[in-house]
Order: sequence, then structure tokens, then C-alpha cells
Amino acid sequence: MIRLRDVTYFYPRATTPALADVTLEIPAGQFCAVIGANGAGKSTLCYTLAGFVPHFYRGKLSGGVEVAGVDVPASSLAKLAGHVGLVFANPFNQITGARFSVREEIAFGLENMGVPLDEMEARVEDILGFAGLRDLAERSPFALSGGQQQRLAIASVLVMRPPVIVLDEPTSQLDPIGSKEVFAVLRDLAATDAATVVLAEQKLEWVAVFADRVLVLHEGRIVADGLPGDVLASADLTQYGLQPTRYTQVARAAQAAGFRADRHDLPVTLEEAVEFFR
Amino acid sequence: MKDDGQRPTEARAPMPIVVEDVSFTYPSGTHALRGVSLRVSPGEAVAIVGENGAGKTTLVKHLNGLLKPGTGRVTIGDWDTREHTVAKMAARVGYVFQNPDDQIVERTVGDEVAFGPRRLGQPAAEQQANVAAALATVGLTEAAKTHPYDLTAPQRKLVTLASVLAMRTPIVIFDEPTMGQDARGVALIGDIVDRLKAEGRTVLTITHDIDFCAAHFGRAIVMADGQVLADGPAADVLTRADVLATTNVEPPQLVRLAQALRLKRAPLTVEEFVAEVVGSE
Amino acid sequence: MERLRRDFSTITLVMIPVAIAINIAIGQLVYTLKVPLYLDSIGTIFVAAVAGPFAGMLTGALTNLVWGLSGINSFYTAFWITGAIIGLVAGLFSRFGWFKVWWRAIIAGVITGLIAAMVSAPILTYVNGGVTGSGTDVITAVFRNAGLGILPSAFAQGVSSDPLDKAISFFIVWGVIRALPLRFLDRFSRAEDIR
Amino acid sequence: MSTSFSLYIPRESGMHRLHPLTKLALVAFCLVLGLFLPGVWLTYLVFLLIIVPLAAWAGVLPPFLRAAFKTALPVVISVFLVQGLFWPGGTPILHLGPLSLKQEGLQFAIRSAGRFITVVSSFLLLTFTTRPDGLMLALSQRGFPNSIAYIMLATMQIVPRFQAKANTILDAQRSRGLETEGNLLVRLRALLPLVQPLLLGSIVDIEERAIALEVRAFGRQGPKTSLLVLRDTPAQRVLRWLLLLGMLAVIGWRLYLAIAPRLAA
Repeated sequence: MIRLRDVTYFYPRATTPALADVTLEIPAGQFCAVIGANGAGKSTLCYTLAGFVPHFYRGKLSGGVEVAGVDVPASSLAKLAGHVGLVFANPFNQITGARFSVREEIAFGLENMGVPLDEMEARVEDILGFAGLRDLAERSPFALSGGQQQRLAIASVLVMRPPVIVLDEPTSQLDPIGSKEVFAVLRDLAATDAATVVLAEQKLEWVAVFADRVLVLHEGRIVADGLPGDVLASADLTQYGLQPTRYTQVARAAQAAGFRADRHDLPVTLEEAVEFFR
Repeated sequence: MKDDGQRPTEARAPMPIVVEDVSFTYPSGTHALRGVSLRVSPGEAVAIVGENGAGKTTLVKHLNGLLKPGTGRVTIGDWDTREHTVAKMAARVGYVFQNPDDQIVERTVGDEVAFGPRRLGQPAAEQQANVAAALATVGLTEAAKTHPYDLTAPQRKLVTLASVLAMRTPIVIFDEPTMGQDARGVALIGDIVDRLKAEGRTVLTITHDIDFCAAHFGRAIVMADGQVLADGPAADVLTRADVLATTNVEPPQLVRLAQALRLKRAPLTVEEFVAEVVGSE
Repeated sequence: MERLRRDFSTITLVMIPVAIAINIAIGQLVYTLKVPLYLDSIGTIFVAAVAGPFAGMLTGALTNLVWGLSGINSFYTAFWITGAIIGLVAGLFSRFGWFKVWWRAIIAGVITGLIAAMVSAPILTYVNGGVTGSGTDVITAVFRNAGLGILPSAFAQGVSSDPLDKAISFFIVWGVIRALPLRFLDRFSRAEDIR
Repeated sequence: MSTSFSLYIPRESGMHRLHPLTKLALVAFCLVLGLFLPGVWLTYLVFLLIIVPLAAWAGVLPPFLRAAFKTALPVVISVFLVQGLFWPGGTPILHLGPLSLKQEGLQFAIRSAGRFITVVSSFLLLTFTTRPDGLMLALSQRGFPNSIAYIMLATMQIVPRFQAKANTILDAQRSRGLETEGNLLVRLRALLPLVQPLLLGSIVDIEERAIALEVRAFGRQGPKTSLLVLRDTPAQRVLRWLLLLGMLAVIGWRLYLAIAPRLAA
């Protein structure tokens, strides 16, 4: 579904690569989380999958990028729209401004693709329900809270039914309530298996709950790749500028202080921690 | 510095914050503050938490005179905020806004950090020293000649933080300082808060980051609907599930774990927690 | 044609509403600060400088149309021609490198201001009876009293404010272009003309 | 804070239900009448007999009149003062201290005020009764470029955000010691630190805004569809043609009046 082969990328005027020798395969339907410190290359990876690297940012890309059967560097942004969905951090900048209600904002992508009216109405209704926006359908997109706007951005991309969805830190500019709302939608998305999802995220506690797989990026390279429980509890995390969840931290400290738990592996989530200390 | 003896800088004068029964209504009719009273002593670190729209920003905007109380009174040391312009108040209260892109004007990081000190009329030598110190504090000494927009957004936030630190104000206010920062950035900002406390300066922050708040702030104020709902030692306030529940604020991760395990005490730090668990073995 | 297509890239299309919003927001900021200027075409001049005369024209014309048609100030609608001309002239100055040096930018601003006054005068005369409804009408009254015609008096009123206003606007745009990292400037079609 | 930069008032009136192009034609017709009708008083009739009844039909008369009054008043007062009192060499009809009201000036002012009121209120009528997105859709369906429709709609929605942003910048810089009160020089020097972040910050944002549009297939060629459906009727189509003919007739009449004396001479 997603295939990256020896991908190295330099932004224009940059002397160090933002991505270096990235080789990666993500099968269809997988929910893959990408973690790493700021500047590790998470956003660049997201933009590469969605084609904005190199089509929008230009710069120098080498290696192969294939997403859902499309050779990304050889394609164009117009062709990739509807094929790969992209959601990013700032909710406000993702609202097109060209439509006056939440319902119409969601329909905007379908209008541009020329989807017939009855099909468009059905798909928009469907997504309004999925993203929990039905009560807000007639509101102005600009009158929503950050969390609601971000759910709107996700809905606007989902409605186009792209086989691959890429989310670049969708909660980094939201308060805890907004983040929770967005994660609830992501959890439902993970449960459907309708699309392959790549999520760059800093909030490891959430990543642990619903990702099938976690990648760690550091200075443009993939330095760890595995199941959430293994990667998030590994001792290397701090050296990549990441902080394990408080649950992992206390468990490790307790172990060092002589605490012996029934289960062997370190906890990553609240539930696991409760089990660990019980 | 040599002139330290003759010129008592604002930074060392004790500057208590006194908010007396302040109410404020926006022209739109929103009652943003309803009878808020509080006192913050020099050297305290206070976190203000609560939902969006609870009145947190309205409250801190009163502290440097951006908003003047509708009724009641706000004083910073011997200054009533109503009697001074915001630019004057800036000598006493530094305020780091949430979005760095709302203030960056200069072409280099160094000049940007010097913006405030210049406006305050700091003498050249003092200015240079303050700018250098502030840059070192946020770890951007190397970037002094870089264009602010050639840095990442989280780094730009550190630039604006430095630009306020360089003003050497006795009181510093942060608005969501950790938003968008990674683990390293959060740790760095935590260190800055600790250092300001050690220097005897007052730190106030608006934050949704409860774990950050639990780790670095001695006192927590919970706001809801324009009023102070709880005000006290962080260890106390942040573990009161009843108060936090009404404001939609989640307790810190460790408190949640302690509650799930039905521990007697809810510790705020990893060390306390381990002591509690291992001790009870 | 190829050049025009590049001038109207998605980046330019997205920049234009932002530029119009900047025109209006700065116009109101200046009013808040009680500075006796308008500075309500800085966004237009910026787009003209970085994306060429046609993008500038569109920004200028639409600023007046949107501002006017929004109903907030219908007065502006008829002056869309002035807005368009300011964008066009600023774009032409940029084409010939006049945004590279500060004093040239100021001269370009003065000339643009004179042209703007010239274009506005007939509209003022025909649609508004020669007046603006603001303080500068005193100047019109003085010239009328001295026996000048309605059109020359309206023009004199414009000359009293437009060249200074546009000179300052051009100077600010010059400063902003200098302050922009090259990375952003590269995004625009006319980057090579301005730095 | 309003969410959109427009005075459009949603109502369930017959006027609101008209196809946007019909309303545009009506307003253009009033505009042509206002600009080209000869004489001093005719434009007032256009205002009273066409524009005001239409606004009443739309159910927006009081706010409409208030807005028209607010926009027109300064210009109307000014035109009477400037042209009425300072008309060079006119016939004085009323002495006011050192000044005098001139007959020619008064006549010019009445004519100008009528024209200005008609022009302003025509635009306002369109604004008060027409959804901006409906109008843009109607135009796009007739070949008007989609990109310009986008620009106009996006502008209306982001202007209030930028006004808020400008205020935040003002606050942030004052908090860093920037003095914005005082003599003219102080206030002038405050301008750059206020204007610069507004421009720089938004130029950073436009990258993201462009990406968001591309993600939603904005750059895709080919036919587009619309969730919004506009209703048109044969009667309205006929009305639009009639209005167009009416406009041409008025312009023709005016041209004839201008040229006829010269032809006779």
C-alpha cells in the first residue's frame, strides 16, 4: 500500500537531508504511528506521502515513493488529491474559507471532484455522523472550537474516501478536550480498517492505545519500528528526544527500586500500569 | 555588573500582585470575570488552569494593564494598572503570548530578543548582557544571527520567551508555554520556570498541560465561569477530582494511576510515587 | 501566457484574500492609532511586488469590491478602478526592480499616489459630487473657493494625501520584502525582481 | 465577533428567493438609473419607488435604511457644504455670515446626493438580500473564474480573523514595551512593529492554506458540482433580459441628450 525505497530528501537551500535513506512498507489497513522529536522529519515524511514533497516544496528527492499504487514523484498534486488525504496541526489554516457552513465545507472536495449531487449529499451526511459534527452542520466553520475545527478538517478529507490518510500532529495545537475529541475520531477510524492511516504524534499515551505499529524517526532516519508496547517502553526513547509516558517512567523507577511485578514488560497505558502495580 | 549597586533594577524590587474583587465584561456582553480576588507573593509559581472561556486569559491580561478592571482594583507593587500604559507596565510584568508569529518583527533572533529591552530603555551594556543570558537560557545562543522564520515554530516560541526574559521583569506570565513543544522543549521550559523561581521572580502560567503544571508549579488556581473555583497548593488542588471534573480538566497521569490503584496519597512526581508504592510493599 | 499562469499559482490565489484582509486590518489599525494616513493598500502593493501587475490589479480591485459589497463601507465599491491601478502600477515598478532600493520604492510610491489621485478624481466628481465625506474635504472647499473646477479640486484633495500615503506604504513593503527569508520569497513568481 | 464580513441578512422573503443573477440584474438596473438619469430629482424617485420597496419586500428595511443613512450622510453633508457654499461665482440665495449659499451649488449638491444615495443603496440592497456564495456560484456557472469566486468568499471570512489578529499583535507589542499612545511621531514609529508581524506571519500561513486547498482537489481540472442548488424560473429569465434592455435604453437616452444639441448645432 505504501512503499518507500531509499528515500532521501533535501529542502531547497538546505545542506542536511530532512529524510535520509528511509525504506518503509506499510500494508493496507494498517494504523501506523510516527513519533520523534521536533525536527526529526515527521512532517517531511507526511508531506512526502501526500506528494507535497517534492511537488509543492520542490527541493531534491531521491528514491522511490509509491502510495496506493501511484508513483508519487511522477504524479501531480491534482491527481493525488482524493488519493491521499492530509490533515495537519493548525486547524484554522485548513479551513478553505470558500464555504459558509460546516456541511458545505465538507462537500468542497467532492464539488471539486465533480461528484454528483445525490451521492455528495449522502456521503456528507455519513461523515457528519462519523465525526460527530451533525449538530454543527449549519454553523460557520470559523465559529467552531479548535477541536471541532480539527474534526472538520479530518471529515473533509475522509469524505473524499482516500485509500491513504496522513495526519501530521493533528492535536498539537489543541487543548486536552479538543485532543480527546480528535482521538475519539481517530480511534473509530482505526477500528474501521477502511483506510491505511499514518499518524505523526507526540502524545505517546494515545499512540499506545490504538496504533498497530510505531515508527521512531530521529534526524531523518527510522531508528525503531515495531509494536507499540515494545517501542514505547524501550529504554532508547529518551536518547531520541522523546519522553516515555509517566506510566512507563514510574514502572521503570519502581523496578529499579526493587518492585517486582507479575507482568514482565513495562506498561505504556493507564490500564497496563494498573495491571503492573496490582 | 558595576552599576548594580546604584540602580536597583525593577527585577529585584519585591512586587506583589494584588487583585481585589475584579469584575470585567467585554463589549460583547460576556461576563469574563466575576469578583475575582487573589494575591501572589514575590517568588511564587502559580499555574492557572480551567476550560477555554473560563476567564484565564482575561485575568492575566489584567495583570499588565491590557485590560483595565470594570470594577475592583489590580495593583502590581505600588502601581495601580489603571494609572499606567501597558508599555510602562511592561517594566514590571513580562507577558509571553501564545502564538510567536503575533509578535516577531526583527530580522535576526538576537535583535528580536533585544526588542523589549530596547523599548524599556535598558543601557546598552546591560541590554547586551540580558539578551545573551536570555538566549543562553533557551539554548539559542548559536541562532543569534539566524532569521527567526528560519527556525521551526516551537523554536520561534522559545525566541519570544527569551525576548520577555531579557526584559528582566520581576513578574513573568506565560500563555500555554508547552503547546507544540516536544519532550525536550517541555523539560527546557520547566527548567526556566524553576530558575525564575530561584531568582525570586514571580511566574504565572496559563496551561492545559497538567503534568507540566504538577511538576513545576507550587500553587494552582482553577477557574471556571469567570470565578476562582479553587486556589491552593498544586499537590492539593490537582488531586481534587471533584474540582477538576467540573472544569473538564484531566488530573495528571500519576494522579489518575494512584486513584485507579486506590493509593491513600496522590503523588505528583515519579519519585513520590515510587516511594509510595515500594514503601507499601 | 506561461508567465501569467505562474503568477496565478495556488500560492498567489491564497495570498490574495490574505492581502485583502491585511489591507482592511491595517486600515483599521491605523485608524485605531489615530495616524492621519490610510495605508489600506499595503497588501495590494505586496502582492503586486511578488506576483506581478496582474495579481496586483486583481487584489486592488477586489479589495474595494469586497469592502464595498460587504456593506461595511459601500463608499469603496466605485473606487475599485483606483485599487486596480495601484496594483498595476506597483507591479510594473516591481518588474523594473524598483523595490530593491528603499529610496526608489519611495519615489515609486509618490508616483503611484499621483496616479491614484488622478484616477480617483473623476469618480469622486461624478459619483460623490467631488467630496469624500472626510476631513480632507476642507482642501476641496479651499480650491473651489479659489475658483477651481470640481474635478481639479477633487484632484488637489487627492494629491494632498495619496502620494505621502503610498510613499509610506511602498516603503513598508520594501521593508517587509527585505525582512522575508529567501525561502518564502522563492515561493512567488517574481522573486528575482525584488531582491 | 461576527463570523463573516458581510451584512447579508437571511430571510424567507420573495426577494431572497430570487435567483442571484436576477437580483444582480435588478441592482445593476438601479445603478444605471442612478448614474445615468438626467436632471436633478429623478434619482430620488428611483430610490423611493424601486429600491425602498424592494428592501421592504425583502423584510430588511430598517437595517437597510440605517446602513444606507450611515454611509451616505457624511458625503451628503459634505457635498452640500463644499459645493453649496463654495461654488465659484454662483448666484447667492442665502447669506450665512461671511459665506453664502449659491443656487448652482445647491442644485449640483442635490443632484450629486441623489446619485450617491442611489449608487450606495443599490449595492447595499444586493448585500442585504444575496448570499455571497450563491451569487458566486451563479456567476461561476456562467463562466466566471472559480478562482475569483474563491478569493471573494475566502476574503469575507478571513477579514474578521485578521482584525482580531491585528489586535492581538497590538497587545503583544505593547506588552513588550512598545508605546502606542503619545504624539504623532510615537504613533508613527509604532506602525512598523505592528504591520510587520501581520504580513510576515500570514505569509508563513499561506503555505499551509495552499496545501489545504490542494488536498481538497482545488487545482483539479474538469467539471465541478455544487451542494448548493440555485432555483431559476423562465419568468426571471425574461425579467433579466428586460432589465438589460432597460439599462441600454437609459444609457442610450442619456447619450442622445448629450449628443443631440451638438448635432443640432
